[in-house]
Amino acid sequence: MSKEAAENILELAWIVPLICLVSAGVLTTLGRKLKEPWGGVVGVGAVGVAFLVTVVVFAALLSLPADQRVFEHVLFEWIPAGGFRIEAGFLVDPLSILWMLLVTGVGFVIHVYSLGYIAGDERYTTFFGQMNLFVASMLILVLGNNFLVLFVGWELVGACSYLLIGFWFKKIENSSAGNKAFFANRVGDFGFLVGLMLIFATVGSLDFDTVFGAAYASLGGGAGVPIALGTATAICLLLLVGVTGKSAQVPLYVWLADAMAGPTPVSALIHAATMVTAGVYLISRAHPLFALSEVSRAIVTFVGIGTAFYAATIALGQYRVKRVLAYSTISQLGYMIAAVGIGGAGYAAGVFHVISHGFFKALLFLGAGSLMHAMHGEEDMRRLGGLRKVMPWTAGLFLVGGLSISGIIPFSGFWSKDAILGALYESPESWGKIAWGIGLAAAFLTALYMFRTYFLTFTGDRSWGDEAHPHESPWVMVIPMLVLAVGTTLWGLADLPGSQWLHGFLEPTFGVFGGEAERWTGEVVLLLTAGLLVGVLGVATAYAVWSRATRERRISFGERIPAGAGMFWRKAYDVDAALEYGVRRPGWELTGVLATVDEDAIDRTVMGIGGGAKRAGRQLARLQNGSVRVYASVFLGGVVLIAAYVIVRGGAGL
Amino acid sequence: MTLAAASSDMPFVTLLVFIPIVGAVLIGLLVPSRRGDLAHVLGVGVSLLNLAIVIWLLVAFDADSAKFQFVERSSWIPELGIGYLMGVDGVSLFLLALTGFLFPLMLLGSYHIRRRLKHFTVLVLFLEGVQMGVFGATDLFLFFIFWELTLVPVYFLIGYWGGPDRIRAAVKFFIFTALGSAFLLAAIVATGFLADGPVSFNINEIIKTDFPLWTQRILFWGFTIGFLFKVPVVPFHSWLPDAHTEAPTAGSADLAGVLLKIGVFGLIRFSIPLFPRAAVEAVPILIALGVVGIVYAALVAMRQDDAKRLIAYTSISHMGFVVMGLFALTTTGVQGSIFQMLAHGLTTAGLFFLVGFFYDRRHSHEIAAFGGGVRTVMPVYAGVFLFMAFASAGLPGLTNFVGEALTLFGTFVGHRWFAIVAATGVILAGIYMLWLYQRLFNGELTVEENRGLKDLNARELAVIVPIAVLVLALGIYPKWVLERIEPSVDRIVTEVERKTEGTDQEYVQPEQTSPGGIEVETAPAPSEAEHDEAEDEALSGTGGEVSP
Amino acid sequence: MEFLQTPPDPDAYIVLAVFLFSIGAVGFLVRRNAIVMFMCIELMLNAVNLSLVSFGRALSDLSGQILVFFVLVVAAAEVMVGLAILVAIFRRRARASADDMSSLKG
Amino acid sequence: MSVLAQAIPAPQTDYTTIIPELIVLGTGLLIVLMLAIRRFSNIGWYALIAALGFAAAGIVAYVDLWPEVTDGAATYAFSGMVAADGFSTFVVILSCVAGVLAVLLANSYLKREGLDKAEYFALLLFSAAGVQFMAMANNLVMVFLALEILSVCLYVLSAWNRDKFASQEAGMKYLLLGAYTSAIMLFGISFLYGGTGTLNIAALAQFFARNVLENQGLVFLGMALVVVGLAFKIAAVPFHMWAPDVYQGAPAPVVGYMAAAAKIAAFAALFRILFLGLSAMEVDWKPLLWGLAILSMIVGSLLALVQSDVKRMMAYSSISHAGFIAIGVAAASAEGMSGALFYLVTYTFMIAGAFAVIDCIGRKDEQYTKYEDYRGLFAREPLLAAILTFFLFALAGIPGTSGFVAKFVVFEGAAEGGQWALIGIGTVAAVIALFFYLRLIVLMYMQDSTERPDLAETRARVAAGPAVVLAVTVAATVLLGILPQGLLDMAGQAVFAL
Repeated sequence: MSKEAAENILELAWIVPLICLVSAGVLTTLGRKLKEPWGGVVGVGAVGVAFLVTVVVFAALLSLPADQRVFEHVLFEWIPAGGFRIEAGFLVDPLSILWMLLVTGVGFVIHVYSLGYIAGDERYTTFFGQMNLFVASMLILVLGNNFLVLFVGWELVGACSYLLIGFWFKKIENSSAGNKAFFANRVGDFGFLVGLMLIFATVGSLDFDTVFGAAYASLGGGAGVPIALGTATAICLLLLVGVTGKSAQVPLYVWLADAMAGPTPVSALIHAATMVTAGVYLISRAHPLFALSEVSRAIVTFVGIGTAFYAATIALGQYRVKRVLAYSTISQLGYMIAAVGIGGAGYAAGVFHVISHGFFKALLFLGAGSLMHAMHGEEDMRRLGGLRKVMPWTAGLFLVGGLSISGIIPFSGFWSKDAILGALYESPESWGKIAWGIGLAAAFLTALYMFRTYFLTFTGDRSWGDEAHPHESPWVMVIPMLVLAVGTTLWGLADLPGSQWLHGFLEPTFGVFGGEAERWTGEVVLLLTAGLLVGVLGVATAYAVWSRATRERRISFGERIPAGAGMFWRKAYDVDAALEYGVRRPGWELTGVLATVDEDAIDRTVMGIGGGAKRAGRQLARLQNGSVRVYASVFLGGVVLIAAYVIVRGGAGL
Repeated sequence: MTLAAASSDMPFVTLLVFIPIVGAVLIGLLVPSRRGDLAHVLGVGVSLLNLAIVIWLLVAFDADSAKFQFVERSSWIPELGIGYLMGVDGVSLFLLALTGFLFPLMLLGSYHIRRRLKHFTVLVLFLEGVQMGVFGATDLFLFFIFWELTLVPVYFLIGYWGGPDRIRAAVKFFIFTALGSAFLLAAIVATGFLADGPVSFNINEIIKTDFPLWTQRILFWGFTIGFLFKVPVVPFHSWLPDAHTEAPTAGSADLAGVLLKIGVFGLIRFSIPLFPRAAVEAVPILIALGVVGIVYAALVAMRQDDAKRLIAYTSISHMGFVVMGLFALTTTGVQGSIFQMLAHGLTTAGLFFLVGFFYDRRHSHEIAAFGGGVRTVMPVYAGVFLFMAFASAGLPGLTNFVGEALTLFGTFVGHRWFAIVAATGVILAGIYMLWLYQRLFNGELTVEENRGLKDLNARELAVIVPIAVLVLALGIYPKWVLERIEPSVDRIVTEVERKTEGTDQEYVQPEQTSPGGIEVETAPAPSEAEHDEAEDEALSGTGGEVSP
Repeated sequence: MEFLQTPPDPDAYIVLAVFLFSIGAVGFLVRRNAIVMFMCIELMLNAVNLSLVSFGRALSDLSGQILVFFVLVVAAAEVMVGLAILVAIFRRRARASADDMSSLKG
Repeated sequence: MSVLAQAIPAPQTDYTTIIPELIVLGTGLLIVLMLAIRRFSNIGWYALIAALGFAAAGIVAYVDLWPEVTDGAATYAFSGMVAADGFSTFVVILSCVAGVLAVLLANSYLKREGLDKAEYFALLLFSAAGVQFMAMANNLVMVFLALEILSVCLYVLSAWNRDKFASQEAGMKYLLLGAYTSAIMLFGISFLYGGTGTLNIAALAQFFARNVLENQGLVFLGMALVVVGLAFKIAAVPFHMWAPDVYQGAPAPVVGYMAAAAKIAAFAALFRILFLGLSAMEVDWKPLLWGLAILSMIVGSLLALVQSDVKRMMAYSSISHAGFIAIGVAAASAEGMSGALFYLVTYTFMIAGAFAVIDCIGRKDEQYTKYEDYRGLFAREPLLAAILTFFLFALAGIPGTSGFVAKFVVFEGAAEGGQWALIGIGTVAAVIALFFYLRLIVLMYMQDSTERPDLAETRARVAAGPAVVLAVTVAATVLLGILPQGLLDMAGQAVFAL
């Protein structure tokens, strides 16, 4: 299509979030009045239309020549305040269009899935309203053309995740899980906000092109005030704090496991596919800043790869399916953060893995969801097993997801994870190799825990009681899983070492920092086989240990590891206890002390003044005892006083 | 605009002040006390009329002029140099608007008052008129009269229609504010005299005097301490929680919505412009007070077991942002503090109305009275409460976020560590708000009496929905408000810069290092400042001089 | 007639007047009976008369003595009113001491 | 020639200067004569005559004397005994206004208490004459005489209620201490006379201009003792001990009048003696007044905090008000004095109004004057409670009332004279004052009188007289609060004419 046609299509990109916003508004305000099916239809329809428009925009973007695929358009001036001028505008470029596709695409699939999952819930329409609101805020996040609009989306998705985690608010645990998620996000947002303040203080604006112009200037090109190395590192680390909060990396990952309390489509959409990848988007969007300071890139990489390994160990010890998947998500996110941390080819590899993770993780979650749906909420592996025969489709699709995440050829998981490992290995920085080593170990653990889960739930003999009678989920739930399975198999082709289509597509965004495409060299083949080997090894050991798990062995194995360490490991290194004693309780004491201080200390001192005046009054009143002679003596006292004053003042000469 | 030109000489402020007062007097005299409801309806009518005039003022206000508009000037007590001077500028425009907007809702929201409804309406209307006067007055003496007069109606609102421990709260409120205004009175008298030329209380005259440093310090602190009682800043704040807990719904909504703003308005209108050098010197102390207020009040708020008292502490925390932004003395910061006042006025008044609705049903605003699970019984109420809770916690897309962001960004430029500590307020806000929400609404219904509660009726919605709409609108499109505030704020800050040039309190607004070629234009060119002088001459005019 | 010519030094008389005055003042405090208190006031007033006359004489000016007459008249008026009220009080309470007149206090 | 042989200069008796006083005295004598000849059964007539007398005097002073005096310097009459100038005419008019209010108030009180003897009005007239002469006195003799006329009348008025022991006691205490103080004041006058050789105040001023004193101590002591005498009259601390008991014991209408009249007279005399006579010694007497002002404001307010009787609380508040007025005088500047004059006018109206309400609420022989009797008053008598609240706010100095403008003007006077400390302490005292007025307001509005059934039986009857007084005083307090310019000009002219 012609250039102007593409231009005015791109100009309408802001319609995508608008559709979802409008439908969210309609659904939440109508709430209960809109009966069961219609709420869902509106919700799913809105996201569907949004997806179609995104595809059209994607096509328009593709039609533009490679180097002109960046389209920025300002809608209106949002905040005019002295030096602080913020416009509400959007930026469509390869990076953001990919995320839009992910959000609306996977989002649509999951919306269709939840038509079945949420059926019968009395807050049916509100659920879809909140899901649409989430999709809209995620789109605002990726479409924003300056850091503040991005921050708006950033916090709004946090709020939506709070709402959706606590969707079944009747159980208090769900609502406190929601609170925990929001608080952790807010801590992250605090770091992000301070980072933004630092950017504004040094650069004077929050627009991407101004800030990155300054970054390029510091690297020696272009006009603009160069940013000092120290400030740049500080900015990057503060952004990292925000990223760890949102993408559940090591320090602030505690909330993701509890977030499983929400309905499964929520976990699939928000806590697997889209929201948690916001951190990756932020780092890749702000890559010029990270390019400035090598120290911050190293820290990001090691935080990422460290989390990948650490979370994988926890996932191995979990018994509930969704918690395993939660920790697996944290681990996979670790990979992505490490990829965009290392930079160069890592950026493209990270994005590649984000989308492939979007496919297979959503697939796994939907699988878990249909499994729980069938077993009426039962998800403890020790009471499952042998479901393959009863739920063939779910088992098969779950297997596809498992294979993909474990990095078994030909699924996209293999290609994207190895692209990351490759980027880590080939990066010029010295510590790249170390990160690659950790990554490889984590890949082995990933395959191990993934197939432990598969074998314990789907093979071996039945260990669920006879009151449960599982059955295959309805088609409306299986078809979305099928679509995702197809997606995860085909998506691998997007960035095969030879063609590197995705790499090329992202070139306008990352430009010189993007690093060159990978070719089929000997070394690349070697790396690929190493990754495959590790994955196959993991699957084999899992098969050996858990495939023919009988009821007793299933339970006994768990306890064979020495009890103390076992419990500690099983309860995810007891981070919750640490939080309870390290943060919540001292906080409670501190606020208690302050409240009492406020209550009496300040209050009493202030009211004390009043009391003091009253006491003084009472003393003086005692002197007033009614006898004339006392009055006269006070009177005379006054006269004597004045006489003394006169003498002192008047001097001699009476 | 022709409308603006036509009404440029409309005595807006006098109208805004005296329509409610005259209305109050008429209702007080004519309507028999038995017919409380008639008085109430008339009251709502009068305040709606006032709202109409406020809207007309908003439309007629010339957005890009930094000087006082709709100036009214007549001599009142020339003997003492006191003139009846009224004027509206960017700073006071939206505070007048906020007052005009909140009062009809307050009257509408206090439908349940049974005891002496007529006197209640009369007092509320009188309070509205007086508070309009505070924002409109540009003569120190006139300002002080309206400032003190706000004391009496609120005292009776809390004392007569309040909760169980209302007397102590009312007396405490009265004494705190009176103590504050004692400082203020002494400072006003002294300023009037020490200003050059004949004795005059017209701020356009006084602003021309460059007081010697020590005098400036004393006068500045006289004014500021008086205002800090009202803001309230932490050490002087212990009257607010009691006043809020005991005040009736309308009283709390006014206290939070408008009364707290008088203190800060005084700081912007009098303390900073009149004594710039002392203000610049006091900046670190006052920003520290603001930041302490943010963190301290947020922490104490978590331990409150009365919903209203908790919200009172949150408003102290929000006002901490306002004070911090104001004394950052950057255009962004001051503009942010004014916008935050507007936002805080809306959200906190909204929250108090909501708690008031529950109080109408259960006659208690203890968190235990909610007991959790109310969401199952009153979903709409819970939804609106959540919307307001998120607004108060500073969720982007709603007004508070814009206010807080501006104050934080404005302060960070000059005082990094203060802004960072203040930013923790964002976390604390999220925590206490959502924790309150959980204790009130989530989980199972534990308190039996709540089972039969009816959801919000039409009247209650008519009160809360306008606020919610404004909270959303101002969050998405604050430009209309910000661009009207900017010129006046810019003038104040550049005035401070101009007057502190060459003194050891030399102050230049910490500019963001402007990237590359783009020259970030903040301060208007100096030539325009001279042009202002000529303009001021016309403004000060008569009304101030004392005939010897 | 010469003693009339040279105005004598008034100091001696003034000192006497001060003594008389302080006796009266202290007497007023010490004595309990109302009538004695009136006598003390009279004593103080006469001390004043003495000082007035002596100053008048020293300054050879008549206005001092004129004031003395007014003082005498006023003193009489005061005592008369005082005794009238005292009689009214006496009719109600048998004793006339100053101390039982202390019902108003605090 | 010997002293005796000197020709006695004939005094120029220019009666036109003291016409208002003559009218007042004449009416008083008229009433006394009428009582001697034939007693009317209803004392209303006498009240009418007294009121007409006051009104006539006031109008004559305003119409005839005021324009004449305010343009030129003071005109002396009776060989320097009396000086008719703007200042004195202002006080004359004010005393007439106070007189009219007192008469209106007293009429219903006397009927209700069964003390309807018309001598009350005669005494009122004579005491007003005392006040007027005090303001006009240009000679220390005149000051002493006027003071005694005023005081003796007030002693008798205080003891007016025969069958209430408290009134007797109040009168007796007031008399004893009053006499004691007048003796001290006389002693001071004698020293002044001894030191300066003259009793004429105008002459005093010239005396200091002519020669520097070597035995300055004598004059200084004399001045101090005179100040003590006048300080007693305005009940400034430490000479205030009599005030609470007398205010509590004496009948309410008397107290309403006395609180104003005594202060007007004493401050007029203080101003004339110190500001006009001894202005050369300003540096000496200023600290004295400072001390009196500060002590009165602080001690007065503190004591008022702990009172349980409304009249006693009013007494201490009046001591505190005396302190505020003293600030004006202590400023030793024309603005200060005009501020003090303005304060006196507003105070007269406020205190008259307040005591009118207290008298109505007190009912038969003033049984309900305790704080507890004011419980839940708003529920029982909303109008009376509202008016009393208005006066309490006015006394506390809440803006919109004349009390606030008065305090503001006095502070401005002090600011003119540069006494910042006085303003500081003044504002603190004002806050304490707020607190003790508030205690009463809290009782009236926010407490209920369920456990006091006796309060509810008798409704407080507001007779015609007090109703007029209330109307006039409320109107005056509001008007002077909002449009004080007129009165401020008069006060300014009164002082600047000197």
